[in-house]
Amino acid sequence: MAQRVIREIVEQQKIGPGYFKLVIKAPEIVAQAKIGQFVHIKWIAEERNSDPLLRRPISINRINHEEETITLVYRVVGRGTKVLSNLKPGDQLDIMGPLGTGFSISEDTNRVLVIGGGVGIAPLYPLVNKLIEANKEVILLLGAETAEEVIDLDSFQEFDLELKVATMDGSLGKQGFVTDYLEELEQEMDYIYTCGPTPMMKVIRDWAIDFNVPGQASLEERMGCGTGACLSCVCQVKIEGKDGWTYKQACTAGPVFPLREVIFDE
Amino acid sequence: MAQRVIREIVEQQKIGPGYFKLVIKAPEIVAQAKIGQFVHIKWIAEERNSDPLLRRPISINRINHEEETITLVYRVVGRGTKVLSNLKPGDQLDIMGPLGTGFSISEDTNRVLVIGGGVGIAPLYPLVNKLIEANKEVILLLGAETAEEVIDLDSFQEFDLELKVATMDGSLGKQGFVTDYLEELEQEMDYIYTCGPTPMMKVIRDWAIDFNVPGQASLEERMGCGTGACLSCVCQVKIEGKDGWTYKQACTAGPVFPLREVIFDE
Amino acid sequence: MSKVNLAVDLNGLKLQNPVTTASGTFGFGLEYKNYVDLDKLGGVMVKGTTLQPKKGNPTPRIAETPAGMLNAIGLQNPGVDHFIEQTLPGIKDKEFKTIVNISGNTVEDYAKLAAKLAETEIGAIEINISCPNVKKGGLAFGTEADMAASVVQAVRAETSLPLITKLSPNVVDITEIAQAVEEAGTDIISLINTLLGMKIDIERQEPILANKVGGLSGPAIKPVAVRMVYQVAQAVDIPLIGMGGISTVEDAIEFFLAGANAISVGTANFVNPEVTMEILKGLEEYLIEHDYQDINEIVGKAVKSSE
Amino acid sequence: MSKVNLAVDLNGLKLQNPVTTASGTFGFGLEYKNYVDLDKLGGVMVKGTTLQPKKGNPTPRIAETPAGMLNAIGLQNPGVDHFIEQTLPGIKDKEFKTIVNISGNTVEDYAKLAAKLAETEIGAIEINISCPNVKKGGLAFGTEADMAASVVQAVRAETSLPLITKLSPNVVDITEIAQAVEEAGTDIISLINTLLGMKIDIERQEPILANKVGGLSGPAIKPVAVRMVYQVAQAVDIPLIGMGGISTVEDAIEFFLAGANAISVGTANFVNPEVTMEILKGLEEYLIEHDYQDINEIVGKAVKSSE
Ligand SMILES: Cc1cc2nc3c(=O)[nH]c(=O)nc-3n(C[C@H](O)[C@H](O)[C@H](O)COP(=O)(O)OP(=O)(O)OC[C@H]3O[C@@H](n4cnc5c(N)ncnc54)[C@H](O)[C@@H]3O)c2cc1C
Ligand SMILES: Cc1cc2nc3c(=O)[nH]c(=O)nc-3n(C[C@H](O)[C@H](O)[C@H](O)COP(=O)(O)OP(=O)(O)OC[C@H]3O[C@@H](n4cnc5c(N)ncnc54)[C@H](O)[C@@H]3O)c2cc1C
Ligand SMILES: Cc1cc2nc3c(=O)[nH]c(=O)nc-3n(C[C@H](O)[C@H](O)[C@H](O)COP(=O)(O)O)c2cc1C
Ligand SMILES: Cc1cc2nc3c(=O)[nH]c(=O)nc-3n(C[C@H](O)[C@H](O)[C@H](O)COP(=O)(O)O)c2cc1C
Ligand code: FES
Ligand code: FES
Repeated sequence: MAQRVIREIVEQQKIGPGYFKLVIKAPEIVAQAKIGQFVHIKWIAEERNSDPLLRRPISINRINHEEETITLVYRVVGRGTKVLSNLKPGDQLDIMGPLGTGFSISEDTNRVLVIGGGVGIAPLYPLVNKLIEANKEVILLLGAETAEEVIDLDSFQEFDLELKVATMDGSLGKQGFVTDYLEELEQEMDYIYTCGPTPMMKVIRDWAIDFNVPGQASLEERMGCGTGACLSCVCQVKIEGKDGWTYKQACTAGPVFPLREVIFDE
Repeated sequence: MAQRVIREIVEQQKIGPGYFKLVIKAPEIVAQAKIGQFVHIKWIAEERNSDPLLRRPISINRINHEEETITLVYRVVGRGTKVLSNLKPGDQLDIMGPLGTGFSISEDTNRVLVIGGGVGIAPLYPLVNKLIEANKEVILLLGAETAEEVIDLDSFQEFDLELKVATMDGSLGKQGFVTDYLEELEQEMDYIYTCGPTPMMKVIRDWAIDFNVPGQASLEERMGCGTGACLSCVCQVKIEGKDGWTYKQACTAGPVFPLREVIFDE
Repeated sequence: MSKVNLAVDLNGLKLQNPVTTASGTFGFGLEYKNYVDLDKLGGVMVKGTTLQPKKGNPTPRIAETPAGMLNAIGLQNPGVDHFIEQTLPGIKDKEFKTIVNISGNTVEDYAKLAAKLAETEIGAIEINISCPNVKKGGLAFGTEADMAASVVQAVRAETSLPLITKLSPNVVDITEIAQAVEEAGTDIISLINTLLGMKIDIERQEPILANKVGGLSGPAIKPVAVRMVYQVAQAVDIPLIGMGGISTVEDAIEFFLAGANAISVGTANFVNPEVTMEILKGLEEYLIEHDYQDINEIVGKAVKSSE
Repeated sequence: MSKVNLAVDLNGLKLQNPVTTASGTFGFGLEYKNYVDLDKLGGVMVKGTTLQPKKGNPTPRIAETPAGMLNAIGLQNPGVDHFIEQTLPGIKDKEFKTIVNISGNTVEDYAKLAAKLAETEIGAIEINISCPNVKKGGLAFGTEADMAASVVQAVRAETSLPLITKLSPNVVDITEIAQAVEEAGTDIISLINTLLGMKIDIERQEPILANKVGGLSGPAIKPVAVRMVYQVAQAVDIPLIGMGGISTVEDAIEFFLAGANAISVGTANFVNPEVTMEILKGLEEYLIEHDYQDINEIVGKAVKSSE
């Protein structure tokens, strides 16, 4: 059950150009969190300053049961993430969570493709970990601007899986889009998980439809409440019926949706 | 000449219940500052947050030429002063100053009465110091809620002057209003300086008129620009002419005005 | 047990306390159940409801602004029938009063909505004549006095439920609209809805919201809301529900002093999901500290003091 | 030397660059001389000027609000004659264009003010039909299209100086007023003036401002201002000077993209007295980074992109 807690930052570390790792002691969140879920956070504002106003949704990158900590990995892109990056160990963070549906893992799949792009790699570590634990054969494709921006690269390399990286500047792996690897796949896939920029996920969804592979995509949308109340975070998802689609809240019905049912701004 | 500089906090110290002393290294301000002037300050906001929005005017409590520092003494009364009180040595402060006219000292006066109330005591130390240097006979009356709130008490005690204190709770000196001492004055005064709450200064002004003593009062008004442009900080001052009074900007024509010419909300 | 009375009677709409949640910010009442003891709320204005289901606007639907936010949800909702059949049964036994916020494109729409709701177990109908996010109708109703009045009359004819009419701030003189809806038979006035605003992405060089313009809410608009409550309180004799930027108990008290008989919390729920409970507690404390026995004693104090 | 062109020609009012300061926030042009290289400004709108000297309102005249402030200065000024005789000589040789903001209680007042200014060496007259702090007249002119038009006509008849008409945001449809003043002969429109607001001191239980209500300015109102510029840009063919909450170059660019040909900085001067210089520098940088040669190229880009 999601809740709101105010908990202490244990660690804040710069892990790449504009990329930060934040570790928070939050037993309640740890006790509940499932892979692929997120937290909706707010720094404790000086004297209730209301600018910037809203919370920020960030995926859970690690759940550490022993330490009772969660880890977030985020990229500074605007004012909120900038303020976040200035926080120090000992500072308090206001956290709503764990939120959203998270990824689910099916018994019936064996060969699983996981594709992450940019900061969309952040929620994938716990997923891959679970897939490996469940003895799946995992092919992991990671894309980023530069080598430095491939989140959790070291950790992923410790797993027994097939890992391929693409960077836009060619500083690691193939130069270009991570989706370029799709053509090279030699085997049929049972399932796909993906999280990353919309153009990337669109290509993957089309491929998944073409090759008839089921899967799950974790989407991003601007969020207000994080609890399903405000309808700001809706995503277009195909359904049976008159129009063939409906809007679903990314914060409660998502952020993970069935890959082939997602409609991206079309 | 007033300027805007961004300078470092050297010291922040709690000196009483809700009272703080802030020392800032600011050579440019030190080089220009005159007694009774103030600075218009703003903490450096995280990522340009605009809430609270405006600067805060604070009197200069000490000008230290050797250390090139100025000291501010302030009381936490609202959001801005609260944020200020959270700043630490090393943090930067955005300062406009030195601003305002300041106190002036006349050659022709000998016996000088200085009356401060509450946080209005803050700008008086440099004034008293100068008066003593100029060999004036100083009678200093200080009023506050409690003994702990009598700013600069120790420093004033080191001067060769007549010092009387009144506190509302009687924890130091006479219990009651500092203006109660006016009746007890045994000698005629040449001049008065005062800074403090409006009701106090009103009593003093009336007394000054009755006994025909010239003087100066340092006033407080809400400020926008601090440079005379916005007309938010105006005070009512008597002048010759049709209406007999005009509004003058506290930030440029004041905050120090001729005591007997000040009209307090009447 | 509370030492002070917080119950209010808004011209027939009895609330156990004056703290309600604003339409569109609190879903259909249950979304915040993990954060709020729902049974402690005075009332919940549910998401704007229409005759037919509505998909709403494309995304992005919100944008952040200085001390505020813009929204252009576009009244996404499953329609009034779905509300009555599926949603209401789940909330009707709660201690809070359920207030259904209705929107239409025509006067007839409003009348039909009222007719459908008339026999249900809800606390009141809130007529939204001020939603800026619907192209047809919406805004116009709330900005012209006779249009506003005719909507209220049409709804009034269909139901004896307490009627709240929600005013738009995008007008020259809000007291004129307030008086018109009072005369047309509304029991209560709620105000304010959002101000129309826009934010532009300077890299993409186009408005951030897919709908281009949206409604501005949050602390930024509080001074406008307080002013309007203050003005309307002097212009009408019916109770007011004040809202617009309320984020703390201090904000809420400003509204009571300006003349609101109850308040509604919107955007602040997003920032602090427990805000309504904090306001409730803070109200009690303020009353006790200032020696009042009853919340009704402070209503309009700032109006009286400045007359 | 600047690598890009920043000069703008606003229907005859030529500014060396589009950065001006908003009336009432920059005094009579010289107050900020310690902080700003005044000769680098495009224009200065001086404090609202009236026929007779005005004392203005009692204090407190300002109050802080979330990301904004309220003011009720009440047009304190020494009168137009004093301005022409005492103030103008001190600023007329500056490189910025002096724009005189005028306010009256009657149409005739405006005409007389214009007549007095017609032969002086100023850059333009800005007709303030929107000051919310004067009880008589003021606001009404700016909220009714024909009143607004008659003021503009009366001023137009007295002078061939470039005329700027400054619009109030406290209206239902700002494009209606904009079209009326365009037709009446204004050369330029400036917008927005302040929104009417109030703040209440919950301990004293009365409004903070002596005048009770005041004008809301600062970042809080920026979304409303951008929206109005965007709307008016599509409704009229004359140039616009956009303002309302501009505090950074990013804010300024939003206004250009929304359709403003120049911008004006108000409240932000109080917060950062060097803000105009920072915006000027930032504008150049934005243009260079985005491969533009001329500021005029980005005017209205967000309107075009979303048509
Ligand atoms: C479910 C979910 C999980 C996410 N997980 C991560 C993560 O693990 N690491 C990470 O770096 N980022 C993540 N994001 C994106 C992250 O929320 C945004 O980068 C962040 O909100 C930007 O805030 P800002 O203040 O820096 O930017 P600003 O542009 O100043 O933000 C302005 C407003 O827009 C919203 N916004 C801006 N960009 C985005 C975006 N891409 N997605 C959603 N809202 C946005 C902000 O929340 C805020 O309300 C996630 C988003 C969602 C929806
Ligand atoms: C010339 C001058 C010198 C001053 N010197 C000192 C000093 O040395 N030490 C000290 O403690 N205080 C001093 N003050 C008062 C100090 O400026 C206020 O206490 C402070 O601005 C309050 O800010 P806040 O954010 O804590 O309060 P808030 O109530 O949150 O402030 C809201 C707004 O009101 C203004 N405001 C509130 N109270 C006052 C006030 N009493 N005077 C002026 N503006 C006010 C603030 O500046 C701000 O714009 C001085 C004021 C002036 C005008
Ligand atoms: C996301 C969102 C959705 C809203 N939807 C509605 C609605 O459906 N009907 C309505 O009358 N008002 C709606 N409003 C307006 C609020 O009920 C409220 O009047 C406004 O937001 C001002 O209050 P606040 O500043 O506390 O949010 C909505 C506001 C927001 C932020
Ligand atoms: C203290 C103050 C005084 C003002 N005086 C005037 C005035 O005399 N005439 C006028 O047309 N506008 C006046 N304004 C409005 C501003 O010129 C401007 O339109 C408004 O503040 C919005 O811009 P901003 O948010 O950048 O301040 C005043 C604003 C402030 C804050
Ligand atoms: S963020 Fe409010 S519904 Fe998802
Ligand atoms: S603070 Fe602006 S004139 Fe004094």
